Amino acid sequence: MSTHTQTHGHDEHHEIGPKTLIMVWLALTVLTVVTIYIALYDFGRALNIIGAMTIASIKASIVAYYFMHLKFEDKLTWVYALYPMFLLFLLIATTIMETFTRNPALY
Amino acid sequence: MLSWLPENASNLASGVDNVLLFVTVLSVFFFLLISAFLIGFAIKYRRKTEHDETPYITGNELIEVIWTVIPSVLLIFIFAWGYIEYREMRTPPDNAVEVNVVARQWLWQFDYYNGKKTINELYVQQGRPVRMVMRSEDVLHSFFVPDFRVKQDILPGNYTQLWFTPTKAGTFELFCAEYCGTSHSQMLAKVHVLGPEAYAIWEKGIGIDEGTSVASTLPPAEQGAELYTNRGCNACHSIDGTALIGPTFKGLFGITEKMTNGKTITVDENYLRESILQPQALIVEGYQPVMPAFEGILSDEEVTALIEYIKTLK
Amino acid sequence: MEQAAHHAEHELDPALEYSSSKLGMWLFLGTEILLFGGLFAAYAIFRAKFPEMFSEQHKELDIFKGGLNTVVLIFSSLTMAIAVWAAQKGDKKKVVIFMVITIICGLIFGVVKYFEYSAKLDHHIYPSTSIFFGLYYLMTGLHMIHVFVGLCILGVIAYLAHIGKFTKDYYTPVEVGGLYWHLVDLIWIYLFPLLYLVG
Amino acid sequence: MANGTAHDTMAEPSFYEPKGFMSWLLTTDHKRIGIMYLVTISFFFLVGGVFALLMRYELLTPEADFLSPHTYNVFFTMHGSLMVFFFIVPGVAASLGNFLIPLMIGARDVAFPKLNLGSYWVYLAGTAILFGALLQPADTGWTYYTPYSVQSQTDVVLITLGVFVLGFSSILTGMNFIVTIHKLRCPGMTWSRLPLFIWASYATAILQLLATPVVGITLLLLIAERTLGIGFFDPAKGGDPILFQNFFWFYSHPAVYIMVIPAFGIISEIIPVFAKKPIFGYKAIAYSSFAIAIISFFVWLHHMFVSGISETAAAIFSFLTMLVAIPTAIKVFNWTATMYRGSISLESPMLYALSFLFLFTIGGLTGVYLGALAVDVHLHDTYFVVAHMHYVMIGGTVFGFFGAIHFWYSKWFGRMFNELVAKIAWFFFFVGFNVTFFPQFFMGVQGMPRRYATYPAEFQTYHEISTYGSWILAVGVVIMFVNLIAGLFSKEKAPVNQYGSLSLEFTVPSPPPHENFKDIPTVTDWTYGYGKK
Ligand code: HEA
Ligand code: HEA
Ligand code: HEC
Ligand code: CUA
Ligand SMILES: [Cu+2]
Repeated sequence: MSTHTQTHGHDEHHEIGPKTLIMVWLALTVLTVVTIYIALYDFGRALNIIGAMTIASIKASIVAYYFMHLKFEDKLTWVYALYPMFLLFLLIATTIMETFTRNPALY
Repeated sequence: MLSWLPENASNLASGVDNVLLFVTVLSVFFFLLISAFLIGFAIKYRRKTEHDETPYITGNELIEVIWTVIPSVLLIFIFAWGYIEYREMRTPPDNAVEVNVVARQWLWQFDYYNGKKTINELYVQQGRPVRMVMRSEDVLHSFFVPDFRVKQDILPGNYTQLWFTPTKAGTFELFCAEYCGTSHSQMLAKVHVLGPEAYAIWEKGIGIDEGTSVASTLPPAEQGAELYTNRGCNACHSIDGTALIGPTFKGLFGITEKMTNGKTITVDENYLRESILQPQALIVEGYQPVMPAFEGILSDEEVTALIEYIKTLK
Repeated sequence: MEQAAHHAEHELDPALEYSSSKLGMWLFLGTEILLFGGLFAAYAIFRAKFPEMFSEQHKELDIFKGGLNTVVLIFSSLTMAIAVWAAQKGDKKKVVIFMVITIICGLIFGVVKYFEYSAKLDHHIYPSTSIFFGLYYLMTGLHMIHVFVGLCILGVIAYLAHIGKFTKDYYTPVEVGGLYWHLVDLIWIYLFPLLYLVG
Repeated sequence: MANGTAHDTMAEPSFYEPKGFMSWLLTTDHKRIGIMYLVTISFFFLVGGVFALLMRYELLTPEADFLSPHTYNVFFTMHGSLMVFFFIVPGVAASLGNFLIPLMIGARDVAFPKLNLGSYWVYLAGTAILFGALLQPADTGWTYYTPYSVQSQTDVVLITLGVFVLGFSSILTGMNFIVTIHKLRCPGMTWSRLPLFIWASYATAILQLLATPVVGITLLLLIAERTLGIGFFDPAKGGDPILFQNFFWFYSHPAVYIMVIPAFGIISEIIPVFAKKPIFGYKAIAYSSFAIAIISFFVWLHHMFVSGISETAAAIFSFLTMLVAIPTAIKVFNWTATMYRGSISLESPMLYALSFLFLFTIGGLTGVYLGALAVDVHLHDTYFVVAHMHYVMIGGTVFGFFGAIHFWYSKWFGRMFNELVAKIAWFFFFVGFNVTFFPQFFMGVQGMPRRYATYPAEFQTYHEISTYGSWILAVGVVIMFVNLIAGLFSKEKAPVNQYGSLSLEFTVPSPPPHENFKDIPTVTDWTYGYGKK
């Protein structure tokens, strides 16, 4: 199937109005405050970073979903938005696995 | 029988060779199979006219499944076997003798449990497992003895290990297999596998290299010539006038040189002796203080031999 | 030849160009994520290896300046998104205004960063001081380069908007430039807690 | 003709206008850009080849009597860097991809013609840095392993910077191709009708897009390490030299498939034409390219089995390495099966394609040796690896690439080379290649380490044979280039469709006019409709 016929004209574009955008922005700002606030408490290193990363990921998703209009994008864009994340995860997970399983007998 | 393999001189060699042979047999089989078809088709179905009629064949599921499954099974089998042998190579027995290996640009130093130290010569006993505990003083190196089928990179700031049980007496080549700079290809050593008696003598011996009595019957200058390569001087010093990491030995004796501390020195026996045993004391201008100290590694006799050898290089 | 004369100018019809450019930009953003990925991986490893170094040294960083920058950048993302909306509406004036606000926010970000860096350098904290600071300088530095590139791109687009290049039916550069700017924000959203907060 | 409805009805299409040197450097025409890549990478292939010849000459004797060890080290570093980063990685993907993708999918150009030109300029900028690097060469090997690359007295920054810049060219090209393939296929060109070269290019583009940035950041870190004194890879500062290897191979393993997948595509195009048969197992070949593109991100640790990684990591990655061989095996079998009951004509492109099948199979099978853990312990960093990589990179990619040049030559230039001379060149190249690299397998098994300027005398016979082989090889290369260049000046015009292919690019005049198709064609059948239904 040809994409010439598949793409829709401009009149059909989806928009997100300023009201929604401002709500999104408020949410982001609140989350920023929250993340700073909980960082001042010590929940243990693991919890702290998990908390911070969770909040960051929520924020990032919101940005992508609303500001970057991922909401309206086709599957292909979703694939190319998520696949790099997966590779990044792979890179991090594997290097960590590799580093911390090294030859324990000798240390 | 298999002359294309290096000598089988350790307990690990057969295991590796078996996997290697298995993969070879498989590879040869598949290669011949494919070649037979390619050549066969190319001959049998050679174009005769421009208007040859050919059938419209686009695939066949059954055959495609077959040629996916069979290689998959074989490949996983190869993996499993390779892994089993690899585990063996990575698991030293508890009774292994330990040798500390220090690799540096570009020589090998071996420190033994009995306080002995050797350079570029490793002594091990036939039939007794040894474990190398290795570290590097500068960059990556790699301990590689083809006849034993062992190899392990050596890292700065970390220990790595490797073990084997030599099964044959004799002398084997040790290579540095990880690129480590200019004289990487000169970073060679010898592994001497001694029978139990010879090893006992070597173990108790006071001198550095007794028990092998490699070159002591030669005249000093000739012994020096051997030491020049055996002890790795050639990694940094040429005998043909080119400056490598260190100054050349050619015409060295008797000349006058400037040192980094400003002093000028005439090269004589005493200076040479000091330069070999404590090289950091005086550094020749234009060079880095990177030469390892041979104090406690070379015997007096050997230093003399080297000096005699240097004198002959006019 | 007549065809050759206006080649590449109107090669694609606008709808196709729109969807192509957007896809292209998303692909490029994937690249950017993996470019930073190496640094994130290094961060993860060294943080696991040297927990004390990270928890000690991250205190040297200025949460206030970092937080301020976070707020500024998020705000700039908002104004950028509004600019895109305005472009969709064909409201040229609003596009320019909101893009200029976005650019100003970017500049503020740069200025704050400048003060932050110079404070660090005054305290003799250099990239070579420790692995943590090496990461700090490289991650924020690489991000800073992206901010500059983004500012240049936005500047050009704002200018094009100003001279009336865009219409209700053609505003691809605004949207695509916006995507890039949001990514810059997105990366900062991770950098800020990783470096300033949890260390 | 079953395929395509565009006919060469255009009035005197002209390829060489506008004229002049600058018009080339400023062109956005994908065909010209493709040709510029072709010329530039061929040049680097020759330069890299000259380094190789000098190296081989040095290895004639065990002593370092022709080059000093330092010069030798510099030479293999430049040889490896040039061949990998300046020739083969940008090579096949960018030159053939640029020329062929729009033509094959029935488009007038790539999706972003200006960006395409931009990529080429970035490539040129990288090569400009490279010329600096040739004057100040590094001696680290093409892998730039730390800590040596941090400590080396030579100028490592320049060459790595060059590679870094080139990376961006790769990334932009990959992105351009993906968008082009998605958005610009002509009506009727469905995914299941696409030529396999397009599938292959797509898979390659994914790798270019998503693997290259990691090597970019790695080299940037290396540069930072050298200039700013950061200690990420320096154990004295708490860093980890193996981390560099992880990062480097995260890119460089996928990169070996960036090198070879386009060649897979070429073979899938050439064999059906010269066998007059539809490709066997279209779907399997198309999907396996993708399988390779995806799995190849999961195998990089197989370059590090003895570098000090854990047993667990080694086991997992040895297993995954085996998996990546499966889709390749599928392809090899399918190509072979395509020839069954065909009408096979052995013209020069087909000779290269068949050589590919032989040689790549050898190279791939020896890859399996290296993937098997215990065996790799013995073979790692020996000439076995050198032989493996040349068998896959030359026997695979370069043979495919040369095949492609011969196959599409008439399309590119509208002229023809001399077929007999082409066969002679092929013969020298094929024989010389095997004589050069086959002995290296044996050397490797016996323990000859790689990157050795001097070596123990027992290996001399092998090295001698290998060196003589490299001369035969060089003769083949020279004859081939002379023949191809001479072809440009031949009087005779080549036919539009020299070999009777059904692919879209053979429906337009040779060379194709500026915007390829006067009317965008509509496709009604797949590309491989050969034979009687
Ligand atoms: C074009 C480039 C290319 C390609 C395609 C490949 C393909 C493969 N490579 Fe290779 N490789 C390199 C380029 C390439 N390689 C380079 C450049 C290096 C060295 C880098 C350096 O250190 O400088 C290297 C090094 C290298 C190593 C590291 C060696 C070491 O340093 O110790 C390993 C280890 O696993 C490996 C494995 C493989 C495997 C399993 C494949 C597989 O994809 C091969 C699959 C193909 C087949 C298997 C053949 C066809 C199949 C059949 C006929 C079916 C039947 C087969 C069986 C049942 C077995 N390669
Ligand atoms: C695409 C990749 C590619 C290609 C095509 C080649 C091509 C060749 N290579 Fe390879 N090689 C590598 C990639 C490649 N190489 C890599 C990555 C390494 C590892 C480097 C490292 O360890 O870091 C390596 C290492 C390497 C070594 C091992 C060095 C060592 O470890 O010590 C050797 C030794 O034989 C070698 C030989 C050759 C030869 C003889 C050719 C021949 O095929 C070359 C053929 C070309 C010619 C013969 C040129 C002909 C030209 C003329 C005759 C002159 C005309 C002149 C002008 C107009 C300018 N190469
Ligand atoms: C790692 C490299 C290296 C090795 C191995 C090495 N040297 Fe040196 N050598 C140097 C360098 C560098 C200098 C110059 C700086 C100095 O004086 O210490 C030097 C200086 C010397 C000098 C003084 C030369 C002069 O011009 O005054 C002598 C003598 C010498 N070495 C002998 C030896 C001998 C004998 C061996 C082997 C047993 C040896 N070296 C092994 C690097 C090396
Ligand atoms: Cu030490 Cu190579
Ligand atoms: Cu690999």
